[in-house]
Amino acid sequence: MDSGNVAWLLTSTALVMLMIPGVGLFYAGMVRKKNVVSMITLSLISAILAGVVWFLYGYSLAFSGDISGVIGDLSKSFLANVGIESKDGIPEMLFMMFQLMFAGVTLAIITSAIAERVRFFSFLLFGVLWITFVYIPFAHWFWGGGWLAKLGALDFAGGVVVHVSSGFGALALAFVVGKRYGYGEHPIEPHSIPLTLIGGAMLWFGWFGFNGGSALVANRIAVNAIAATFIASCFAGFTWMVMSWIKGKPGSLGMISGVIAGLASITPAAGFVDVRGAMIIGVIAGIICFLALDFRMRKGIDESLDAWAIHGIGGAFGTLSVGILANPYISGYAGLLFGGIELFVNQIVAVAVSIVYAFAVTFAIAKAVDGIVRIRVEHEEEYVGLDISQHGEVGYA
Amino acid sequence: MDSGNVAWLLTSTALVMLMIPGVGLFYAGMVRKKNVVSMITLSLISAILAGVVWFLYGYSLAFSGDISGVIGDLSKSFLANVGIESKDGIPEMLFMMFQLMFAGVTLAIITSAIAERVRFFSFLLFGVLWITFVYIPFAHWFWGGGWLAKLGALDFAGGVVVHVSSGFGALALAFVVGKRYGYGEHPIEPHSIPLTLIGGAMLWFGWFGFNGGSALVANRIAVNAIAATFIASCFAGFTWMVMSWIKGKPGSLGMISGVIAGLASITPAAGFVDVRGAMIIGVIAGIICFLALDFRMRKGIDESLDAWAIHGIGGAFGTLSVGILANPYISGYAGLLFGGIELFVNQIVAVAVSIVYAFAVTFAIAKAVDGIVRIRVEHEEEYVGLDISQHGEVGYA
Amino acid sequence: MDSGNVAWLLTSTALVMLMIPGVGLFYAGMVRKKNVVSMITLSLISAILAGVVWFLYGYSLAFSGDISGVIGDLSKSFLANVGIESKDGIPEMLFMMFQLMFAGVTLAIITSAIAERVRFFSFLLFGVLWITFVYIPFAHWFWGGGWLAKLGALDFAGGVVVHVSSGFGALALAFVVGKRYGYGEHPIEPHSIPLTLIGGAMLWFGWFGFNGGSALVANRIAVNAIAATFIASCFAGFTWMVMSWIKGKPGSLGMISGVIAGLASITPAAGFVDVRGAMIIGVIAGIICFLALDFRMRKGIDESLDAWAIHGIGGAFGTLSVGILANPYISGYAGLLFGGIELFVNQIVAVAVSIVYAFAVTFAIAKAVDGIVRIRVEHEEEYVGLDISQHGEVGYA
Amino acid sequence: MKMIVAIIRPEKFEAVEDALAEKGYIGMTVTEVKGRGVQKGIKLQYRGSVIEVDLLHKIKLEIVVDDENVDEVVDIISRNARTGRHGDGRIFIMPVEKSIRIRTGEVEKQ
Amino acid sequence: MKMIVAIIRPEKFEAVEDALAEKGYIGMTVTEVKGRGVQKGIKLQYRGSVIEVDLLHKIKLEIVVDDENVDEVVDIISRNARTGRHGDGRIFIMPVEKSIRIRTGEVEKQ
Amino acid sequence: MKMIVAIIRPEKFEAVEDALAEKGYIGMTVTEVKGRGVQKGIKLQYRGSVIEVDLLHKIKLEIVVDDENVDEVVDIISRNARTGRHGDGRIFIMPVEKSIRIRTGEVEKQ
Ligand SMILES: Nc1ncnc2c1ncn2[C@@H]1O[C@H](COP(=O)(O)OP(=O)(O)O)[C@@H](O)[C@H]1O
Ligand SMILES: Nc1ncnc2c1ncn2[C@@H]1O[C@H](COP(=O)(O)OP(=O)(O)O)[C@@H](O)[C@H]1O
Ligand SMILES: Nc1ncnc2c1ncn2[C@@H]1O[C@H](COP(=O)(O)OP(=O)(O)O)[C@@H](O)[C@H]1O
Repeated sequence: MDSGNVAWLLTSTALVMLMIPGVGLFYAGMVRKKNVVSMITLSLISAILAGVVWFLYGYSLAFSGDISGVIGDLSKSFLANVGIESKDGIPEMLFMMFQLMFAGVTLAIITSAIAERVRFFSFLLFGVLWITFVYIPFAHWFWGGGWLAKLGALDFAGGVVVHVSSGFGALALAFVVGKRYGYGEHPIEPHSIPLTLIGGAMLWFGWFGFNGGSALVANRIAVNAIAATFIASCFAGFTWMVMSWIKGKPGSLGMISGVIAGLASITPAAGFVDVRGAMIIGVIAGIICFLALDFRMRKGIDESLDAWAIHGIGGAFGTLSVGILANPYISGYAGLLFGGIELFVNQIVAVAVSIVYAFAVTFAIAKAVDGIVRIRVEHEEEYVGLDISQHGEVGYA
Repeated sequence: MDSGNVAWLLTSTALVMLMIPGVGLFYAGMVRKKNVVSMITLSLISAILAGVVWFLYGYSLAFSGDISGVIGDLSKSFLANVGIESKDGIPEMLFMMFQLMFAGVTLAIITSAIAERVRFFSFLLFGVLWITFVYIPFAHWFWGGGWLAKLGALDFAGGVVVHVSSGFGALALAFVVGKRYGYGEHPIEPHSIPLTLIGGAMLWFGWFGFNGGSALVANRIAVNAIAATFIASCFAGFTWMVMSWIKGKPGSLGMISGVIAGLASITPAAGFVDVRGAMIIGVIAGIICFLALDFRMRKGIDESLDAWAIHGIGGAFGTLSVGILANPYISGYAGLLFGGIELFVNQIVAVAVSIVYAFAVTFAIAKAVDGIVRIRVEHEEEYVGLDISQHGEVGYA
Repeated sequence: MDSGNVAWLLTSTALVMLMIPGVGLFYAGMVRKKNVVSMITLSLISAILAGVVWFLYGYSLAFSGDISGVIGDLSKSFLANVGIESKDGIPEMLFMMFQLMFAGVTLAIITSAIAERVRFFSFLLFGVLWITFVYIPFAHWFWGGGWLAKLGALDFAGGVVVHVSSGFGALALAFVVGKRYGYGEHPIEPHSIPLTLIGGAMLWFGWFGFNGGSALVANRIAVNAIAATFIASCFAGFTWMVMSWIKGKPGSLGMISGVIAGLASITPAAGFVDVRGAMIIGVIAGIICFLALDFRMRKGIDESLDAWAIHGIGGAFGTLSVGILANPYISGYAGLLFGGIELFVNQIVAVAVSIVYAFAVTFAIAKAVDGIVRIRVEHEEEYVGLDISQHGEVGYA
Repeated sequence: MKMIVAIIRPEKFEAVEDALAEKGYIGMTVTEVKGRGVQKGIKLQYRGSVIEVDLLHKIKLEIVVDDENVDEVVDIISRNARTGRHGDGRIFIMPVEKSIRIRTGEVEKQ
Repeated sequence: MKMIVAIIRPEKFEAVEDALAEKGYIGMTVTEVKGRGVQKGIKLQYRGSVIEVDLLHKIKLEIVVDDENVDEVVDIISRNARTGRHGDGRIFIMPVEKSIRIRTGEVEKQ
Repeated sequence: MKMIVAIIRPEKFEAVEDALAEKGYIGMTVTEVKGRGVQKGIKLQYRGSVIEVDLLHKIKLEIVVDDENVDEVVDIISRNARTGRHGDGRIFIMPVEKSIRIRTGEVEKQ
């Protein structure tokens, strides 16, 4: 057991953990004052549900064994047989923890779609089902030795597993839940940009662990990953700023959205592309995620906090870009530019299937939950805000 | 000197440091707007006082030599002879820094009891005395080779040293200081739940260093500790949520309180119990700390921000649970369930003595300070708020 | 490649990254509500600009080759030939990333001088020029093998490169930009002290990576650095508190300013002085930075958020103190107290030249930018606030 | 002159504001308030203790106009602020004896 | 009709509110204000500069009632808001000429 | 008695407050408000959508004084709040029929 690798993965686990409330704070600043507590609480409960599910059966289903490439088994339920030792590499218990945080972040991201209108109880149910039927399969397919891994599709740190799944899941969820009351009629404005930027700072910071830790060891890949990650985020933030400036003013929410678009887009690629590839990914991410957001707004779709436009589109684009820009010098995989056609095809298949699966299964789960316990609060509850109606609290006295 | 171990302990030290203002922000959101600055400042000065005292004589008294098992000596005052080298293990200077942060966090936790009514000057005096006569002895007894260590009592990362000491200390302090003016007559509500949740996120994050770093090296124990820590916190948060839901609504403050109850409870145990033990500790922590808080409120005791109910009760329970759940596979110690009766007895002795000592000595110190310089502000100063009266500032313009 | 060293520098890079928005939040709390978004955005764009410039040519100019001791060359533009491997030591790509964060923090610090009145577009231009003509030369001179390195001047983690450059740069900038409308006539008060203290906490936390990481490896120097850093900050915070108490009340902004003065002052010294030296530096930093701030206010200079008084004076003092207090036991360098006269002279030369260069070149850049695109907003734009006028956003709805 | 004091739903503010501006009523002073009326009855809880909360966020407009314009302004506000559900708010008409424009010192009397 | 404008201590708000509700006075509009009165005289300081601050947090209630109820409401507020120390606040009675319920358009005149 | 309602620039508040205090006018109630007047016309944007914003931060003072003091107070406010540019604000004089001091119960009538 190499102490340096363990140190880095312990640190990375903590960093990714911080992203879970980070998502909550990021989102919370963008909702109205009356839903600020709700929004942060949805991220807290995402962490908690991920922890509970992962412990009970989630880790096992994702990473223990393999049934026809589709799913794992239950032999590591209750974390039985998950060791704290390791000869080389890192102990499985540590790997389990690192993965657990990813499940939590992903569930937190999807809460974008139900902001300011979800019944808290229904979210508990939805969350458990969604981790079980969407997140865990993806994790198994790519990282647990499932069919996509066998096919040869690559996802370094969760372009599909985290971002496509939550982004396209959010889109489906938004359709099931419907628009917020008054959406499109009167302005629904962010109540605290500083809060959003605090959350954004946590996300940017935590992403060092998210992508850097995905190397699982403190080696050249981890180094490449954090360099690629930060450079992509800077170029994406810059590009988004320019895009929004052309149409109006360079707002802070745009800038941080661009940064996060860059982070989401580089996520699947950070261990495969070089820093110049990262720059290209950043610039393009800044453009297409901006356009996706613009498209969503023009269509009047209330996927409220843009998990789809930023994480979904960014993650999908980034995963495809691996098929183009992967530099064999980094990890041995070659994208189109380096003569690797097969990888490109695999990435297209992976993205296409993932989008369909994430959208369809999330839609089905949301419909089911809605049928059983109503996914949305009553009109009056929405009006007074979820903080009071769901949590019995007011954000600011 | 193993660079991986050093890297992890450097990181852990930084993480624990962040918990000090984290406590301040966590508390600050729960007081009224007019005391927000005061509450955060009490945590800043806790860090500063810990740093000053530790440098001058604190580290030495706690960790250098041993006088009859009761206290250390002064030979490392001014950090004389504290080395920055080490053959195996980590340099003493790094150990000193890690321990210093614990002293700071502990002092910050106890400020719960004096929220919104303490004279800042008196707190300086109290703080120095409290570190000297409560914190340092505990640190010496458990970790500096004092009588409890010799007895064989275990406290992995501060269940007693940090949480029982500050929690029961806070209770004593609350009795000396008395209730806030108007407590029980008119509602005293948290002024900013987002602020509390920002602080809570910092605490949850920092606890990875708190418990993970207490292994002192990046090894299997550190890995077990962070897994146990996070799992306990999730189950405790979930349980608290259920408890509060039964009585009303699942509030965010409840959920984060549950998480912290779980963290405090697993603290003494994270290096001794396995993850299933951690789950049990989490569930029980969520129940008993909830009940303790409820009890405090029904009794009308103004231990304002519940250091006692959460840290005191959680830490005591967790320390006892080591005597029951310690799994010899982890660190070689066996609790009752694994046939180890002696450990159980030691833990009971340790907890009982510690509760009495923390309560009694804190009470005495608080009385002494009150006698000399009044521990509490004048009525009018309390009315306008400590921010203006003690610090000459207003939190929000 | 030693995984422990890589782990620590990866972590440190993330920690320093967090300081960039940390500066923004710290500053943002001290401006009026109408400029809160602007202030944070200036820090975000500082990170982004640093990333873009560093990638394109900045790293290369600072750290690749050497032209007459003055500047590097362009052979590593686009990070060409920056490797992710390393036999011993850490990969160059990681060193590049760590250094990149320093450039970002430094640019963020200088925004103190233009708070609440800068045209955002002009700042983009200023920022690029300033990194190019001030930051990069300093980085090259001290750390890239330039003339000051050859001379033998020491700057452990940026006393000159970061703090003198931004602090004295801020002073020059403040003269060019002029006072805020109404400065000195009506009170301009901090709008959210909690926000400032959140930012301050991030800075204090991040500084562990800033100074600790500057050892570049997880060794005895890193350990000494974090101990020296924290101890200096505690004594400086304590001293500033006492100073301000003598004149009035012990405010939280004073306390955190003192802490940061201590951090800035110990920065150049943390790898050269021992912990007792750090204590002395802390105490003196608390006194002289307090007096510098007082002097600036009495002179009516609107260097609005005191980068000069805290970073400039602190960094200069700290750099000089290396020449006095450097203990050869730590890194082999001897200050005056240990018989080393030459180092003392070198430090004086380095500080004197740096102050002049930073002030003069920043002044020239600011004047140039002002001539081309006006550096300051129109009066009406300043009146409604930069959030609306520059970013089209309101901080709090 | 009269001061028209209108308590309306926050989400109707934009509509009211635009409708007023269209008819040339620009000047107004806006305050964030909380209102209690028929629309009430929610419970709050803080770590266990229960607090009855029945105040909802409203916007208060204060518009001073000449007597002859009162009816038009009241009409514009009423129409644009109405949802037909409890909580739509109230308008109060109060007498103003004198009005001074600070910039010019100009005085308008009843 | 009259508008009763009461400036009270924030910590007395609950008591006043409950007492009013008990007697059937539900409708009211609440604003967070700062007040200056006899109760004053605290100094603030920001990184060295000193600022005199003498404004304290108060709650303003605006309650419109029929003329015959004014005395009762004033009495309820006075009794429940009183501590006997400086800073208890003031109540002002102002004339209201007309009141409109937006939901129904219903008008009540003086 | 009259209530003097003055809407002024926030940055002029200190000056007005001090000038009033100097002449013995201590009691007042202060509210943070937003004002719209001639001074307007800024666009806001949130992630792409554009919102017209024309409300600026103002301070509202409410000062109740005896009739004979109205002119002096108005004069003090006007002089100290004026910059001469749009946005200086307005002062409205409104009748107050009765005033009660909660602490003592003391009543002052018109
Ligand atoms: N008597 C009153 N005095 C002052 N404000 C009132 C009064 N009654 C109602 N209001 C204000 O009007 C708002 C709407 O009142 P409510 O009774 O809910 O409306 P509706 O008449 O549409 O049912 C309240 O929230 C409050 O702000
Ligand atoms: N002349 C006034 N006009 C408007 N509000 C006033 C006036 N005098 C007092 N107030 C309000 O009443 C509050 C209490 O006034 P204060 O003089 O402290 O009370 P008390 O009469 O109980 O001593 C003040 O904070 C202020 O809000
Ligand atoms: N008719 C009105 N009713 C109420 N408040 C008004 C009215 N007109 C102006 N105000 C207030 O006065 C402030 C200044 O108005 P503005 O027209 O900008 O001033 P000026 O007359 O100096 O140009 C506004 O922001 C608003 O708060």
